Amino acid sequence: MIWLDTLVQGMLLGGLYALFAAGLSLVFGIMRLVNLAHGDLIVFAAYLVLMGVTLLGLSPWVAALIAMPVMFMLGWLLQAAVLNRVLGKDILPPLLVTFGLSVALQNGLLEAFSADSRRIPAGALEGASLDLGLVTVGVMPLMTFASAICAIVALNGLFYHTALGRAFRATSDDAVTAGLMGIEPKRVFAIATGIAMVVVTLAALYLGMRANFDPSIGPARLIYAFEAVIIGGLGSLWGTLAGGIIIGVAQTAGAAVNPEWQILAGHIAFLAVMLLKPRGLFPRAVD
Amino acid sequence: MYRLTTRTRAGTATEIAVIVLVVAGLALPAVTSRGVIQDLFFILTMLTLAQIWNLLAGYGGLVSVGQQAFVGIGAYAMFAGVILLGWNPVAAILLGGLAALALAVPTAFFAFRLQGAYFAIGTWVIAEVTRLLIAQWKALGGGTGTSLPREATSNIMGTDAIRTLFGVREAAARDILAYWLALALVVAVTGCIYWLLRSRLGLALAAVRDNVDAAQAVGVDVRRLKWAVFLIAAAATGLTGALIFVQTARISPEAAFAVTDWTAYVIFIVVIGGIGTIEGPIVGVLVFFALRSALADYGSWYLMTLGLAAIAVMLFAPKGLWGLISARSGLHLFPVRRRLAGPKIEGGH
Amino acid sequence: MLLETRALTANYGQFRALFGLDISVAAGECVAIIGANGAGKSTLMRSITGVIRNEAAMVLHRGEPIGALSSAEIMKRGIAMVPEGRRLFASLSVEENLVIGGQARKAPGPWSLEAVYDLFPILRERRKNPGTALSGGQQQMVAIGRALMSNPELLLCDEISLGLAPVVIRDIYAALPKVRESGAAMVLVEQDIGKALAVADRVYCMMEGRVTLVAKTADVTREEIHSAYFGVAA
Amino acid sequence: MILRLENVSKSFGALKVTDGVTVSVRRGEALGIIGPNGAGKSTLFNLITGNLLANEGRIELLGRDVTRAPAMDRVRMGVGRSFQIPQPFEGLSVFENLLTAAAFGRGGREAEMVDDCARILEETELLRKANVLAGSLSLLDRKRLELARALATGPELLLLDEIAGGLTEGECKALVATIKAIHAKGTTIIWIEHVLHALTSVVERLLVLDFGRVIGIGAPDAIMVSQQVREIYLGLEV
Repeated sequence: MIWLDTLVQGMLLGGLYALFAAGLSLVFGIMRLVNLAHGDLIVFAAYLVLMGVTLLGLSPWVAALIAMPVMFMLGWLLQAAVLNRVLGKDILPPLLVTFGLSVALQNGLLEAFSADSRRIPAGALEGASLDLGLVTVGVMPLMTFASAICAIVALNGLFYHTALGRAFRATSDDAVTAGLMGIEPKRVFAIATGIAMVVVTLAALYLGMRANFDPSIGPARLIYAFEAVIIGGLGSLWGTLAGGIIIGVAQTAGAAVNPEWQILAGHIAFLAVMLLKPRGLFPRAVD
Repeated sequence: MYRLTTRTRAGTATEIAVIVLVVAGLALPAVTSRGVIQDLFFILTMLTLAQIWNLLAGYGGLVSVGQQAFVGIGAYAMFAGVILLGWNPVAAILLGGLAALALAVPTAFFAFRLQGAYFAIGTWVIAEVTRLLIAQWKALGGGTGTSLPREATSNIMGTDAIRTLFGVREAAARDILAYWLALALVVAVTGCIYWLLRSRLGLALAAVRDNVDAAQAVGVDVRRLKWAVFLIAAAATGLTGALIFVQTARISPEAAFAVTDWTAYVIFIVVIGGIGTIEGPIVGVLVFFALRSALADYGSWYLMTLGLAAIAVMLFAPKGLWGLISARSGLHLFPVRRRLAGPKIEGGH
Repeated sequence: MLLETRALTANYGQFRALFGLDISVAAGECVAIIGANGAGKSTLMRSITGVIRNEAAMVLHRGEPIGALSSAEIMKRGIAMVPEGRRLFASLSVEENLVIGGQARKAPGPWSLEAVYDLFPILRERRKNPGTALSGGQQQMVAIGRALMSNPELLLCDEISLGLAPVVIRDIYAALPKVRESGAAMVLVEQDIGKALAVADRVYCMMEGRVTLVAKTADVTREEIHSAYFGVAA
Repeated sequence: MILRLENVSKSFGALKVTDGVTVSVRRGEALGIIGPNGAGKSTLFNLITGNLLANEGRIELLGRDVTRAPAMDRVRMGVGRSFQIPQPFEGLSVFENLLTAAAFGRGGREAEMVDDCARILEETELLRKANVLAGSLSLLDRKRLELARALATGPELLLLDEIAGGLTEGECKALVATIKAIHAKGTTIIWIEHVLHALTSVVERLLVLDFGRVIGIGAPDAIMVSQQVREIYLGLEV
């Protein structure tokens, strides 16, 4: 039954990656923006939550709840003031700007919080586990997975059943024609990035509660998130979950063979999918 | 009756200035301290990487964020040459270039299937995979890395001559040798790129950059062009990587495959200076080094400033500092424009 | 005047596509703009709707300069467009494509989802389909319905017969009188001159970025149109 | 025959944009193509140049089957084209635009091409602006550059896509004179144009395209007065 355990643990790990990736997927899908600072923004949000816990004495959940609107505003500002000005056919300007933001964030956090590893205290949840008969799973990974599903269901609901979601999809299809419908693409983009930052805060909460973090770990998280998004296919949130699960299972399976192969196995799975399907598993019909 | 010319006054002046600078650069170790030589080594190698990335992205349109793969594989191949084959480190640098070239073939095969952002991320993942595979190589220290053995570093060809010439210790002599090699490499790489841009390939690159459809319609083989640029860039990056780690004499997967050091900073240098020009990376590396020197006492503030400077340049001067300068003055230090000279042409005599 | 252009010019980079156009549309009027490919008709539409931004005073809506506004701001003033090539949103169903047309401007008027479905009954049957799964003619109906959903004062139709079979074109044109009855002014950009003239009150003919003919449709002769259109006498 | 299309068809999804086109072009001929917007004229050019591949049918160039040959090969065999919307290499000078076309279209060394490029620049009245950046040219000069760059590839068959559109009458006349001169030297020309008076002053035959099908081909005078053309263009029932 080891393989079943590996599969279940891998899927749960995939939930964490999907959570990292959901905000990225939203932004990438709507405006084709490659945000290389996404991982550092997660780490930034984790410090924000940590500050709520340590300075204000809040529970992590309340701290995250308070951090969410703050992050929304930051995302909105970032998009409106900076990213909207560099979006275009050429991918280099947004790539460079977000790379610059990534380096600035990492080093800013380093100055503010030092290179020491930190962790958001989660109390009794840390290390708690649940016996499901065939396999035993950690409560925290299970909650992460559930949160990923909730986040994706919520984002999909927003995307497919609200006027805002309609505007998102229309702008993504054809920003010029969306303008003719009275939609300001730049406003839509700012809101989308704001929402992505709310999801980032949720991801940061689990990142910080599950393991130690320090200012430098953003890029590694980013790469898993990108792999999940690309495997899933542009604009498909369930695809992103599938991508996260593929990476998670591959990593867990790799680690089961040899602990040193964990990360490698995830990357190889990504490369294999890209070789077979260069546009991901669930690409949109039109692009 | 009609003549093609690329020669300009500024271009000739640059050529003379470069020769003077190179001669002065060769003689410099006689009059400066070891610290300055090390700083210059750093500047020259970063400039080399910047010129190469500029060729790749600025001229070839290949926005790679995985160049650290070639720095790392080049450095490790050099180490393998020294430790496993017993080569002299200087000779083993060539092995670094070869290894990077070999890695570039499958990388290009894979990455050229991907478009735009996917290409960028794809190259990064390949660099990560290479790093993780190299970390499995126990003979070269695995995940923790290793150092060049003493007998190899003390025996590098030419260091004895340098010791007697300048009357310095062995370690300083090694730095001087590395510095000379870096000087040779940056001149060779920049010179090659300059030559390339003035050859047929340069026209093809400019054509593809401006308009792919039209380039195909006049017979440019876009695919072959991209392959050529990618492979050349990889080999040169591998050589540079190997040289960098000859100087440090210590290697680890994290250091050799660092995305920030070998790609992020390099991209900042190119963009701050001005992408798509040979002058741009030169200006960029000077700004980079000035920032580093000025903020050296403030820890990571300088990196933060660098990141913010890159953002500011992209927002307010997308063509970089050199773009501002040449737009105002019309100056081109490395002219690549082919001018038709002859009767009836505006400004052609 | 509902809409006016004054010495409107437009460039694509160095390429000048429009050379000082003066065009006017009165409230409730239907104007046809005809001309060959490349005459600048679509550029004119893009300039009016803010897809190409101009100097503010080059386009006037009820006397107010709107030339520098964004598409979204212009649309909210009651100027809706059926763009060339229909340009339905591929990720939206037929019904969503219609709804999004009225989402940003809530103006009272005759047009609603039900009214559009009554105008083009086939769309009611296909309302759950993705917009791009329909035939060309049905897509054109969605594009027209989508523009109507905002209850515009002025409806701009760019080449609504392009690439459609004659029988389909007839069906679509059959719906236009009902649109006019609802009170909206219309601008029809067309290559199919006969169809456009049958509906319009006035006609502008364009050639190579300039207006070569302005006339009431009742007065104009075929020969005048032929020479304005081709630049050669019939 | 320099070019022969046999039953060539092209579809994008369900939309058939080229529908069983069969036509032959003699060496040295000038053929005009007309038809309403969306009739598939530019698609036909893209099929001939290899920018698009046909779904059905056969394309022969100089007696060789090139139906599946890539665009690059066809350029080297002697197909030069201009684009409907001028697509100069904006970062290069006018002369460099031609040099690129000459060096790659004919596969020669730059230095050998200089005189040829200068001659073409003279013919197309661009010589004065040889060292000007293509991005800063006026519309007329862009159209001329399209023509000049196509000529620089050394074409036996020259495809011109709406090269007179958007020009003033005087500019148009100058361009027509240039094209006539090129034709007089023996280059085969296929020309898509809406500016009919320009077109009919050069071509010997006119082909009418509608919904991707050839609905008429023949002498310009006969085609222009035909009922079909009037119906298609003017929608007038005569």
